[in-house]
Amino acid sequence: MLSFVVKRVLSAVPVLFMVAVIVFMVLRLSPGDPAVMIAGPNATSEQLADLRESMGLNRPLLEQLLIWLGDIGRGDFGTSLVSGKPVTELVMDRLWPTLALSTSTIILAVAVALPLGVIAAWQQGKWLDRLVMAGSVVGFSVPVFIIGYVMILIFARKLGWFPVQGYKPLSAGFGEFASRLVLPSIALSFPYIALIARIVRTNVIEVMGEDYIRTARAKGQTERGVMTEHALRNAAVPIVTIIGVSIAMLISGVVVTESVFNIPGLGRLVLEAVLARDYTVIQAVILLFSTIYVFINLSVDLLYGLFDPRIRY
Amino acid sequence: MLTKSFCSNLLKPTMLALALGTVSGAAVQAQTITAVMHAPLRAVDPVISTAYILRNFGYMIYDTPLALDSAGTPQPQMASWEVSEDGKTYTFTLRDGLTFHDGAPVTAADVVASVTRWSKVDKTGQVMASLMTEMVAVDDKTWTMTFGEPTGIALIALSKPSGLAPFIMPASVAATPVSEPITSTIGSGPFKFVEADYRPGVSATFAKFEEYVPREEPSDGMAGGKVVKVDEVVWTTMPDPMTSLNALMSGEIDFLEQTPHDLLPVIEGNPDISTRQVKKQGSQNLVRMNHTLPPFDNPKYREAVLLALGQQPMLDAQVGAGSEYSQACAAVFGCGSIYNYDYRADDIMYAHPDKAKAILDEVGYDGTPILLMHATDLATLNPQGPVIAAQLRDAGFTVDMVSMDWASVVARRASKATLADGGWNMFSTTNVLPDVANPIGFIGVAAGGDSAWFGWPNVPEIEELRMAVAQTADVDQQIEYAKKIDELVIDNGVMVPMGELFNVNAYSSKLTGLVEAEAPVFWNVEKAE
Amino acid sequence: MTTTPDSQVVLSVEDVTVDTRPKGKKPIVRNISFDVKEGETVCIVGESGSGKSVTSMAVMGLLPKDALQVTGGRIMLDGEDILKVTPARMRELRAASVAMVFQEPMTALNPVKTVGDQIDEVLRLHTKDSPAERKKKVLSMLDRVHLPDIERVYKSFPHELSGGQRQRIVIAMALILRPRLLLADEPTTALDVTTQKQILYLIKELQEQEKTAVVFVTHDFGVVSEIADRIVVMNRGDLVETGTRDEILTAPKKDYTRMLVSSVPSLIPRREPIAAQPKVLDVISLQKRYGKKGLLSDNTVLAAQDINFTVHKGEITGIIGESGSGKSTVARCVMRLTDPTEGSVVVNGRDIVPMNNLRDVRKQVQYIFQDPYRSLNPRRTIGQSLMEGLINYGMDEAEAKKRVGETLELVNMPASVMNRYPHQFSGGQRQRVAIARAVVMEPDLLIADEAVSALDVTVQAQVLKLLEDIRDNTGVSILFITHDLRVAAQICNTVVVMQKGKIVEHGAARDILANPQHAYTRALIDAAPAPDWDFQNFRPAAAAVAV
Amino acid sequence: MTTDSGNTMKAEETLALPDMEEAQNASGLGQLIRGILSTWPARISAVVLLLIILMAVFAPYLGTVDPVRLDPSQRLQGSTAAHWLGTDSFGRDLYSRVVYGARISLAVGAGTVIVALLAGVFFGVLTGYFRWADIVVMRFMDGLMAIPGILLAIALVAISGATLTTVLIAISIPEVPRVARMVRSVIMGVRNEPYVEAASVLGTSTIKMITRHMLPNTIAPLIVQGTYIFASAIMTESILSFLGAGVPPETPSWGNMMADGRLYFLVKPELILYPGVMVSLTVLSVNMLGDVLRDRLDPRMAKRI
Repeated sequence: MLSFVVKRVLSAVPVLFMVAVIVFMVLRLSPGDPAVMIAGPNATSEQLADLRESMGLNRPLLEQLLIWLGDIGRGDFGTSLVSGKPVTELVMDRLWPTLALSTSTIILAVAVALPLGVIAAWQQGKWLDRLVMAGSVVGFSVPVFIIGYVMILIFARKLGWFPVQGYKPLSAGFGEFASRLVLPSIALSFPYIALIARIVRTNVIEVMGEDYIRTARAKGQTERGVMTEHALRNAAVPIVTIIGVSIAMLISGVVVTESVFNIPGLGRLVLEAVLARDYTVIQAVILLFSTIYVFINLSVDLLYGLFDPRIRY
Repeated sequence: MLTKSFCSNLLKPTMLALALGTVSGAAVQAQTITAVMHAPLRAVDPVISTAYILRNFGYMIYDTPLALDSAGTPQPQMASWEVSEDGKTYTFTLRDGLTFHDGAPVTAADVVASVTRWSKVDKTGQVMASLMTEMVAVDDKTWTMTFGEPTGIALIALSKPSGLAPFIMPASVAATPVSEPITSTIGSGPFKFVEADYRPGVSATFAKFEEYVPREEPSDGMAGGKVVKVDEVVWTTMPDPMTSLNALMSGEIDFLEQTPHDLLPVIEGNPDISTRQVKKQGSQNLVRMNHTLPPFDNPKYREAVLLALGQQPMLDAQVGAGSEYSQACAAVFGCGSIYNYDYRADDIMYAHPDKAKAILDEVGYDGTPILLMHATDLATLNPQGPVIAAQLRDAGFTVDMVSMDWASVVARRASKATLADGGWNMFSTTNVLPDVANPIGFIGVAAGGDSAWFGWPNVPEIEELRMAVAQTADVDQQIEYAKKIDELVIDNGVMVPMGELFNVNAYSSKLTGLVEAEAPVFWNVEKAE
Repeated sequence: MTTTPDSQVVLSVEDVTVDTRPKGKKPIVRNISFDVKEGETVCIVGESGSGKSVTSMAVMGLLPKDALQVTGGRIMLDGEDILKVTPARMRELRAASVAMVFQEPMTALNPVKTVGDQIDEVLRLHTKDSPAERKKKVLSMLDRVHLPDIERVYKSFPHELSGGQRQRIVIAMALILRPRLLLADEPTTALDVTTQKQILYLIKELQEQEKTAVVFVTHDFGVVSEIADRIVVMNRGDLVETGTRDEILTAPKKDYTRMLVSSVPSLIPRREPIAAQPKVLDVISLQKRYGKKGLLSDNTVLAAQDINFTVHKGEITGIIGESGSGKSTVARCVMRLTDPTEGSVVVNGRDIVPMNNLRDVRKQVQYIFQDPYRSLNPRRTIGQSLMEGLINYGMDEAEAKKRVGETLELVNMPASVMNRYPHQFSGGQRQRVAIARAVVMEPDLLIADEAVSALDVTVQAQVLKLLEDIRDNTGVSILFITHDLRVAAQICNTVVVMQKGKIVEHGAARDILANPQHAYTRALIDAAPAPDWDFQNFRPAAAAVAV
Repeated sequence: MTTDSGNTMKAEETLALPDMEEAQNASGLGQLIRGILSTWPARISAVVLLLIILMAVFAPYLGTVDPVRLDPSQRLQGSTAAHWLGTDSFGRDLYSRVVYGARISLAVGAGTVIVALLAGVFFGVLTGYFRWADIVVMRFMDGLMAIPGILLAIALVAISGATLTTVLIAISIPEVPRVARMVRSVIMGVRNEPYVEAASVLGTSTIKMITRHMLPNTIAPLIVQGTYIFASAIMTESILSFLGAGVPPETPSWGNMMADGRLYFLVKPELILYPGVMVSLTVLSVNMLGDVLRDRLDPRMAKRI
């Protein structure tokens, strides 16, 4: 098990190296540079040249790449080209809102999708199943920002139940913290509820066709017992997989949701950094996301073992 | 402070209260103004960057030597002045009680260092420096500026309200070369920067600087006493204007610097929300052509563009058809400035596709596409491209409109290469009116070829006239020169003015005493309980 | 026999009809009636599609609800009509009164729960015993099904046990509540012969202890002849005939039963070695090692070693072994579908192991795969599949078509089937097509890898006959890979017996099957069901030898 | 019933052979389509999709005007005789933009599917069939997959400028590794299928082996995955537009219109509503068809999404 984890962590290194190189090249080949963004709209050419010089942007690309990779190797992500703040500090500051939003979204999505999927599987082919499945397709088909606007309009403006926007850290009190996460989490969770519910349904249906389910029935097990004691745990592996995939996919929704609900998270940080060509920040955030992705995959693999004793590391 | 903590404790009972709709950020923090600014604060050097958010930032934590009153006349702010008989030497004296946020007194040496650094970057400052023979700190309170001949430039420069304003910082900070952004936030302004709460790109907090000694005169434009009447001001930004408006309506924020004009109907008639139009914070649209590349190296084509374009459609697209928040204006230096001028007003303000076509026929335009850069990510610039393209097409131009983010426009407009190598023919942008109303400092009229702003027009007469403006202290004479510049700019197609639009602040009706100035400032503002 | 004429009837199936839902043209099981007494074993025998499994599932009340339903008749279990009881009562009856053992021990157990827990579940559901009592009962049951190291087994997951052990678990689970009736649906089909024998004994043993009535569903007459008291023969949903074991095996009344019984291969070798002919295949010191050697660890598996044998022209050589014996590896090496690690494979005098371009060899050696459902590309017509090889070797299309048509007729298929797709054919027909595909290449050597194992006995008999006919007509040599000694006895001139990657015995079929020298061969022969019955002639084997 | 040369067959086998009529239909596209259209939701989806396609094709003949033609003096109007659905913030005809928007959005969807599938099949075959390519290419694909797609797309659009082509490619690239993985797993799965080995026994060349015996197995999963990519491309396009990295603002795509209209959500919600409804309808019907296709073609695929 430990050697498996070590092996997987090591195998993440080339992947992350690949990510680093791809991101670096994509950024440096793009027009625009942070110097012009810092100097503002009316800066002159000489000003720009001076700024670039001081920021190290006029060195050869390969040299810049190697310097950057070397710095990362030492755990130094540099300073933001725009704000001059250490990138690590910026990222850590923005990490918590995103983490809070993602976690609450996934918890919500799983909590809703799991029973929905099970019910749909149970009622396979009946109207309840069709309703859940039709609803899930709708969940895929409405852009998240529209869901967000409608939720703000109804629950924040008309009913006044929740604040319109913003983020308060947990230290500001649980109520302050949670009330601002409710609407964004619901808005963001729609497609994932749809996705996870479908996968749950499909896999439960598939498992229900297995021989050991027949065995359980032959033992005189009740339908509920068949579902809870036999079907769910066997359907867990693909469900855990899809939850992992959902977490990885969450980022695109996070960028939008953070904009709509004005949550100062990583999605906005990276979006603003792209518009300002703040290379060090973009690179660090994408690398962070990729690392998270790799480690989610690793945790999913480890979870497999928890649910399925056949899988050993 | 007792009230504050008492309220917050009272309101803590969490979810239930929230669910019952008692969410009210305003009540909790009575002495805080939460303002949504037009852009996030990400850097802190207001001298090397012309980004307007940094100018606004400068006015929070720094002070300026002189300041313009609401009529546009320079007045003493940190210092008062005397002019020598010959008009060549200015002697400035700092008023008493000025201290930096770290407790050190403000000295003349700090001012000299700050002005020196600023004048390396700012256009007006550069002109001033070129005319100045000497600037010295005489003692802790006094410095002098000596010029080769009589000029009013010192007062214009040291009271420059916008673009890059001459903010005064400690001499040690001002010693930083201009190629290097400063990181210090020690000023002597009415607010001090709360470094601990600064979250680049998200929010910035300014606390009242208790040791600040305001002038005794009442507040008037940027001049007069900067009396701070709240405990702190928090700046945030919201990427989505819909969200900021909703937040204002639900009382989560107090002040919205730029209200999308199309959304004004939503808050009109809402007693909790006030709006005001600030003409001094308005902007001028302009179209810029690249004088170094065909076809706009040919003045005939530039003339055709001038005739082809009309102002009203662009203003309509930006702020709404027939909106009171815009104004067609032919004057290069803005209709609200003392340099207002109606030279060729009809040609500039209205589209004349037929006249333009006639010119194109005359020069034998072959339909080579014009590369127009269009910035999509800024709300005021986004509508410009399509309107320009449509009008040019009506006049017979072939337009290749390339949409990109502002960062790409900024990068590409610096390129003097051919189209194939990443060059360009045309772009459009806006400048705030205070920057425009300045024949010396307005980058849009500079025409010194390679040293000019992007587009690189080369009209030596304009450069001579701009220098002449700087070299005289006589306002009438300056206006005279400015009108000549206006004519030359239009006739040579240095830039095409595309009308003015005015900014609307929307704010909680609890706020009173907002100052009407070139930048949104937060002194003198009171917040009712 | 443990039954006496006055033994109580446990199960009485009366005129049961099962139909699809919604109703099809014809019910899929029609008017089946039979009784099972306590202590009696009734075998339901039939080929695939006969309805034998559906019948057993109907008794268990486990027909898939949305697809099948009982539309007529009664199923009386100890006087109670289980078609009329409530679902709750049915759940009570299951395990307590009627239990079931399924075909696939690999899938019948929940892979994510320990087997102890799964047996315990039966007790949890049907008794009020304390956990300690339950555990004691489970352990004693594990002991009764002769599992070793029962404490360890109790905590094991199904994948940690062998197939035979798993089937013992399933039996333990079924019998722990001492049900009146045990339904066993092909419980030994997926097992090796030696394991099969043990499981059959186990069921018999437990049945005798408890006087359980057993319904044993199977397609294998060998098994039937070993355990049945009475036999129910089914065909395509109809009950053909019932009778005692001896009645059915020696004097079947119906033609179908006769055909079914006579198709069953028996262990009596029928073929003599052929006269001296040139060698077509010579395998010399063949070795195959799977996996790579690591720096420190050796994770490799030696699948075959020291393999030496020859196949002569016109000879049918059988390679016999249980699963994992390496027989398929050898076949694949001969075909170069797998590259041997060491040794030579000499085909018509040329060693093909070092060859890079296999085109010439491929034409000389052809392969018939085990699974006729997977060895034909489902998206290509029979004609396209059969012509592919000829066209690859440069034949023009018209000529290829003609040749394929002729070959199809050789395997008793009309040439017109060329335009059809594989899914339109039954398994036996597909295997004929697969044989035609190999034969059309006019190879010198055919490799038949378990080519008849997936087929019903009647079809199996036909395909075996076809292979022999082809051999006789074309003189091709056949390397015949099988796990089934009875099949090998039908067709092979010589046999090679393999165990754990090595050849243990090698020689004329007649000698080896009648007079095995090696202990393993003897064990195989002993384990084979009904070694002493000559099915083709409806008599004990001893009679055959006498002829 | 077969009569020709049937005499060579045994009687019971002649019975078992299906008749020829059925044989012709069994594998045809017709049967698949009929199968798909056997349920009501699928029928409705097919009709909706067909209508949207027709709308895209015949856009100029549906009473539309030039969708790019602007007139700011007429902006943000309600329904009038001249502008059936009113006008947007540039005074462009909303109805025409919605109708022409079908072209762009369908093009984005179809284009992404084509690019992603072609590239995905290429890399999938490369890595699935040729061992040597597997390690190198798959590492790269892993790296690509680890980068959040939307961020990569934003960066790519920022680099190359907002054109329809760049947006299309930017949306396609993150899909490629997923398709490649799927194709690779299918190829690796069938590599040991007996009929593939049978073909190799018959001396079939590599190219034929891939095209005839392996690739056809990927068609069903590719069709299904294609429908999901199609739907998600349309959604991603709208998200990119929302974030300011979409197709050029002049171009009437639904995503673009929604992004432009979001400012007016409180004053003129139709600006979002009309394109939003179109996006939802399209995505909904494509997903619905995808589901039915999946059930028809390969029930096991549900697991792979």
